Amino acid sequence: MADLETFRGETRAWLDAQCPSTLRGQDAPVAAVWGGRKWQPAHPDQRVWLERCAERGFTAPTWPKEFGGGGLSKDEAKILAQEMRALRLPPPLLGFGLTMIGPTLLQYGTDDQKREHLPPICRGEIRWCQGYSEPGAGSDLAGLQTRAEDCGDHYLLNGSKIWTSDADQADWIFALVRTDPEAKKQEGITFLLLDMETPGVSVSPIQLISGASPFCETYFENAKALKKDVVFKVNAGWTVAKALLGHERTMVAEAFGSGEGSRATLAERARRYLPGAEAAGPLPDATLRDRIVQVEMDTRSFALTMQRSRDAAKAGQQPGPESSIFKVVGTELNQRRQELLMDIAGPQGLGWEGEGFESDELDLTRSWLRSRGNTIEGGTSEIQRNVIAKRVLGLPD
Amino acid sequence: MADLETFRGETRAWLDAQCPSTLRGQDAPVAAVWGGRKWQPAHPDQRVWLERCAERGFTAPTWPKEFGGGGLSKDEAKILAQEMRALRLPPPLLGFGLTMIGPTLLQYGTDDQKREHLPPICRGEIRWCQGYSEPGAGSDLAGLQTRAEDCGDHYLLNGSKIWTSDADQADWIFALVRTDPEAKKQEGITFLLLDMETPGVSVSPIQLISGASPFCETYFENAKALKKDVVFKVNAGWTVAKALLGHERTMVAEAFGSGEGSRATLAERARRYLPGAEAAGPLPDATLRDRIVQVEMDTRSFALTMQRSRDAAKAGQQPGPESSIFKVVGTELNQRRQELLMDIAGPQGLGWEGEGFESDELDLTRSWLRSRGNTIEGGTSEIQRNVIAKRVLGLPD
Amino acid sequence: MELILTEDQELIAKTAADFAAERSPVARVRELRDGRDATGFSRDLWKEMADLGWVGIPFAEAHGGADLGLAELALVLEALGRTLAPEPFLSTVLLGGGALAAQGSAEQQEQWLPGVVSGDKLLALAYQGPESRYDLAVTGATARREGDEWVLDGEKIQVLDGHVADALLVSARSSGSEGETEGISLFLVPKDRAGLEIVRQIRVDHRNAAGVRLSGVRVGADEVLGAIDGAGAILEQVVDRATVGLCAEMLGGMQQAFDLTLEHLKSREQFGEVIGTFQALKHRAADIFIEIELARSVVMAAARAADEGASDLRQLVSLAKVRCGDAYVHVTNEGVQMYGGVGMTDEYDIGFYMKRARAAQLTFGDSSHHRDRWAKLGGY
Amino acid sequence: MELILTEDQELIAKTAADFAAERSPVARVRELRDGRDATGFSRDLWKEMADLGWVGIPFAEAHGGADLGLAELALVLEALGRTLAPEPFLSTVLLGGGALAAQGSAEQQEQWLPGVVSGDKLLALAYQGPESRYDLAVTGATARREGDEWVLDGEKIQVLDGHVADALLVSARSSGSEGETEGISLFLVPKDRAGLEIVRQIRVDHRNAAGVRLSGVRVGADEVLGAIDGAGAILEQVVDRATVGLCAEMLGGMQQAFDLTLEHLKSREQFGEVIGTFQALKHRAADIFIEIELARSVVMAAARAADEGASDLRQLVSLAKVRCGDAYVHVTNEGVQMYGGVGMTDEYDIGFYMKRARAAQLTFGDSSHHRDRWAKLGGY
Repeated sequence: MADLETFRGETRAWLDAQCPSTLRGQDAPVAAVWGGRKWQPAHPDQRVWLERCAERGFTAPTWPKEFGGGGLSKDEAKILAQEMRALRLPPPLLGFGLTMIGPTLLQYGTDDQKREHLPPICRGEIRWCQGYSEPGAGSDLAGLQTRAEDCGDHYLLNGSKIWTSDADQADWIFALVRTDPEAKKQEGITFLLLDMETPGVSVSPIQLISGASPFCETYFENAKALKKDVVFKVNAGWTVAKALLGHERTMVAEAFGSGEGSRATLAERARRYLPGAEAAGPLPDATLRDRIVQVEMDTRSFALTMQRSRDAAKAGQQPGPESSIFKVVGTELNQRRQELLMDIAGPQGLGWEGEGFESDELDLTRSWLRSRGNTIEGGTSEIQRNVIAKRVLGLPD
Repeated sequence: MADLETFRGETRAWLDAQCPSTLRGQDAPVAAVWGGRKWQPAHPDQRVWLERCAERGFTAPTWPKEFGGGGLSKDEAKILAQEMRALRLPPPLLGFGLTMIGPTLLQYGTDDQKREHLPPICRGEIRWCQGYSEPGAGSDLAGLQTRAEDCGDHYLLNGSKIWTSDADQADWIFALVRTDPEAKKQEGITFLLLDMETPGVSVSPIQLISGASPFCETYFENAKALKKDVVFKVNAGWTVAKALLGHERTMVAEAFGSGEGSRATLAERARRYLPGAEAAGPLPDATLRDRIVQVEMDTRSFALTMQRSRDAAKAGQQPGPESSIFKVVGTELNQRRQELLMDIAGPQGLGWEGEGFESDELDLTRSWLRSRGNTIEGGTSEIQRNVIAKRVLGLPD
Repeated sequence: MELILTEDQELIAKTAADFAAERSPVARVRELRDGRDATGFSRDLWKEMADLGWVGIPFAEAHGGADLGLAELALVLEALGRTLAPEPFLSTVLLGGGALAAQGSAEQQEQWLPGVVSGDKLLALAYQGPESRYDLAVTGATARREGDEWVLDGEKIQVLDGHVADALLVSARSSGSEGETEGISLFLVPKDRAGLEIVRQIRVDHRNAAGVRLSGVRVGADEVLGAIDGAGAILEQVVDRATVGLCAEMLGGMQQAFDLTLEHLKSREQFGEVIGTFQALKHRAADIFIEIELARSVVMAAARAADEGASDLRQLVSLAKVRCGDAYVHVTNEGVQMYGGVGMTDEYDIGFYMKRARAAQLTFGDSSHHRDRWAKLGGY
Repeated sequence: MELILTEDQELIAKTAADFAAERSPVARVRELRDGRDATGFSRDLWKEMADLGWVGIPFAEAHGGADLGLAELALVLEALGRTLAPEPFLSTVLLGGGALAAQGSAEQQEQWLPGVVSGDKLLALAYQGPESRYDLAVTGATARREGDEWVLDGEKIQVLDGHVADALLVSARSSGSEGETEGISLFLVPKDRAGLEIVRQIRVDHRNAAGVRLSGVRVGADEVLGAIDGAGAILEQVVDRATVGLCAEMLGGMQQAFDLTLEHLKSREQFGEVIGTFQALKHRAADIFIEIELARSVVMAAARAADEGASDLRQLVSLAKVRCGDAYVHVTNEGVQMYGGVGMTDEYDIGFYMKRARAAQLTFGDSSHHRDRWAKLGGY
């Protein structure tokens, strides 16, 4: 414990000294740092901060030092995060490299792969994207068709991937491809790494109903992938993918989880839009008020359930069955909140752009539309319910 | 048209003259007339009224005269019904004989069967019950197990039937039995008629969650059924059953359909139970008020949909797809109404018997419980939705 | 009232359905949007619709109309709702034209209605201000008498097709306080009148609307519609009729969204099976079917009640609005969900229906507003 | 607060679960009902529960109690809720005992609490009159001072276990008007006091309650609980704690009802398949599972908030009541539906849970009441 407190003191001092003042306070740039070859910092000090943190291993605190990480224990990493929050410092680097492919390579990669890929991730030099879903595949991920033909020392890739977030900004992709078309669906799949600058790789962004989006479609036309870039074993990609996918679902749920700080907002927003609701006291539209209560109550119930799961984890218990509900409950709750916000705003919720709408009203429209995708991406609500019925409740197929 | 008006005048005069005054007005007996060997009239004049109507064919107005019916046209029968309503006369006779087995025999019965069974039905001498469902069969009606073993001139029946309404009051039963255990499920079933006094037939009533019920379980132990009492053909009972079942579902829907006259009731009941709601003006509990509106609106929508179907039928059009929704919508709507009535009554809705509750409050509890069965009996809501998806929407199995 | 179609009505429905499919596919809406078309609909197509007699359906024969009812117009709107046609029926025929037909003087009607019926003139009703929400008695504008004239000031929002209307019918408070039905007047203001500022608004459903600012706009006594201070009740009647029209459009839209979804359920494969075999989706599809059948009945009833002047017309209008609004939103939300990822892309049509559903639900009063109205009309 | 069980708590839960399964199966409730048992629960079993220390959980060690919290009592109630045990925890421990522990004088506590803890004495709280609905400030009774004494008149309904209580704690209006929190007093009335008429009521859930009539009932100054006119706030706190206990019981009931239903889904065959293979039923089962998991979290939170005196206790109580009430009704309605015909028969247990669910939902305020309370506490 004494060691940890020493660590806390040193870390705090280092952070406070090293983080440029331009990145702190009111005027700090809002744009997050994703790194990569195409990255243009919103402010030059973002690069300074990134380099200093990378140098000390603070972009990937728990990774081994030899691969560019900080080699910190879990407790130390927690303290680092606490001190970052306390000082209100921006994260030096975000991205799929740190949260998805990095941990995957640590678990399944060869030493060569770790040495090649992890340090550039830690330094923010290479940005990664994910190539899982395919046009037409939908929830049936294992039915993927992108073909990798064995040509001796390399594979020839043909096919396309959809929902590849920020593929137009990324340098490398980790992708699932079919290496054995004869095998049973999940058994002929391989997990591959590929440089996006490889000839034959192209990207086009996807327009959503809510407008522009980070999603892309990524095409492979006779793109060469080297055999050394296979992760784990050929035709065993499903094992790697499952580990990674579980990780993604947890992240998605966390994103919808807290509802913190939003408690007053619904009622406040109602006061803004309901005639005669400026004063304190009960909102004049009693049924709208009741719907606000329902969303608030369910948000609180969900937050308490997430807390229950975290408390159990902290106490060293196995994750309980309650964790299987996070994705479906979190996303459907967010949709209900968005629908309610639309009903609260009334005609002012109908703006798309320009004249007659406040900018937060225009945001509202877009985020309502965007929220409809929450119950589709990262495993549809239908799939989630299938999984609960089968794995948790033991109902037969 | 002139003929019809003559008929109306004559009919009205006859009805007014023949219906005993004891059966009209405030003090008339409430008990309906189901007839049968065990029938004990609530008032002797019920028997007088039944006999007079049967004599004129008015218990089964549209059946042929030779079988005890009135031989009336559809238009004449409608006028008869209108005049009965106008004079507020009680129906002389009700029951499965008139509504279910009678029409079925008219369609599928032999002349001998019609001559044997229809006149006693018209005269209220024989009361019928239905033996379809079996313990353990549930929605899978065609999986029935009651065995009819061919013994030359008769069958030997073994098995049991459940949900046989009023079997303890009935004289005859029409039942589905398995005559060919080797055939595909629906192909080995025969539609049989059986006197309930046959040795080997016994009956025990079923206690429901809502208390005593008209339902019984009916047991057959080596009960002899004569071959002359097979309706239509051996092993073709499914054809007869389907015709009859369709008829039953329409009846069930009609029973929940109208919602007429109940419009004021929900709000009136709310005024009775909500403190401070005695005066006119908006009900003080705005969310309860909103739920009342929702049930009223859906009731009206349903009534209009039933009207649309009736109007189309009157205009000689085929029944539209909308008729497939009647059972499921009508029953679920009734359940919502009952749940709402419970919420309106609050603590006073919790009575089972005795002290501290008004008799209409006790009725409320029972009919709420009873309503839970509406979405199960006569084809569950799940089966109804399967049918809509398959037959109306064309979704594949 | 009989809830069936006559042979004449069947014919109108069929003609309109064929026209919508051939001349007005959803692709047209997409082109108008992507091309940032200044009008936002097709004047040529509008003229064609006028020539087919649809624009004139509810107007008197004296003005070139067909003197038919909402029952007939609803069939046209249902067909056009199937393909999201943005032509100005609500604004020009039911709102502006409806107010003129109900309350206009002989001269006013003669001046405007023949042009409306022929498809040459467009109208709009500026009835809601920034604070109105769904209360027609909150006008957002004032009218003050000066000699023989009236001077209008105030602000109006989301005036349907206000950016192209040749004249606006403007509600304004001439006496009393906002929120009171008494004291509202209606004025006919030509688009080029001094002090009138009209700015187009871009809505999520790609329908056309405008914000309107009135700054000392002067109108003559002959430009008052009906009695001064007496327009409150008229406004409700006019908007009620437009609401029935909107419900008919919604009925067509939800039916088409469901047809698209069903098609998807029957063709899309997942895990080696057509997804329409999955029972959970089947049951949800059955629920949607039920919603639409109920919606169809209430739309038919409300249109007929309007044509017959039924005493419970207002209840039926509120019933239709709640049923159609909730059903359209439900059907399209489910549609996007069942389409999955592609349903979220702009490339597929289903999203257009979802946007329109929400906008339609929040037009002329949302479900909560109309349930409250139903209860009030029922005395509780 | 931490939302996990300590090892001690795990042990309590396990002991209670075993006890409920072995000593208190649902069959017992059926027997008590069918035998028209005058007590309506088992005094012997109650004594056993007292000996196990459960009755004394929330009481001070000085009175023989364990000085533990609602978190622990909730575990016992959850276990007993699984088998619908009708023993008088709510009435004697949480309502009557709760009021005495919170406000009783040293003499009053000494007189009653040791007997309560040992399982020998039973209490009840008569807090609602025929017009109260869910408002604790409408008492249905009046208290008027006469010399050193108070005279009580009025009527109380559905006093839980009032038919066997050795003493009733009676709320009555001593000043002000019904509906006001100020001016309510609590009186301790022994069951044999003149003017007290107690008639058993038979409820749909086969739980025990009584109607109580007070006709000039005289109580001494030493039978007043706490301050005259000041019992309004206490009443709310006591009923809130009992509500948490009721929620724990509901949690156990819904879990058991779901377990029964799942068992049925896994064993019942239709059309040649186990019905649990049907996707529509699977998804509905998943929804029920979600409901129960959320309910479990809020019950744990509310019990801990009560033990820790958290500032948002009242919100959490209302949250728990709404979540548990709605979930229990939902789970049991679905249970009966999935059982099908047999679920409607008295022979199967699932119907007992449905009846209890509805009664519990309408006890201590229904969902609408508690949503309204949440909004009020949130200032909107």
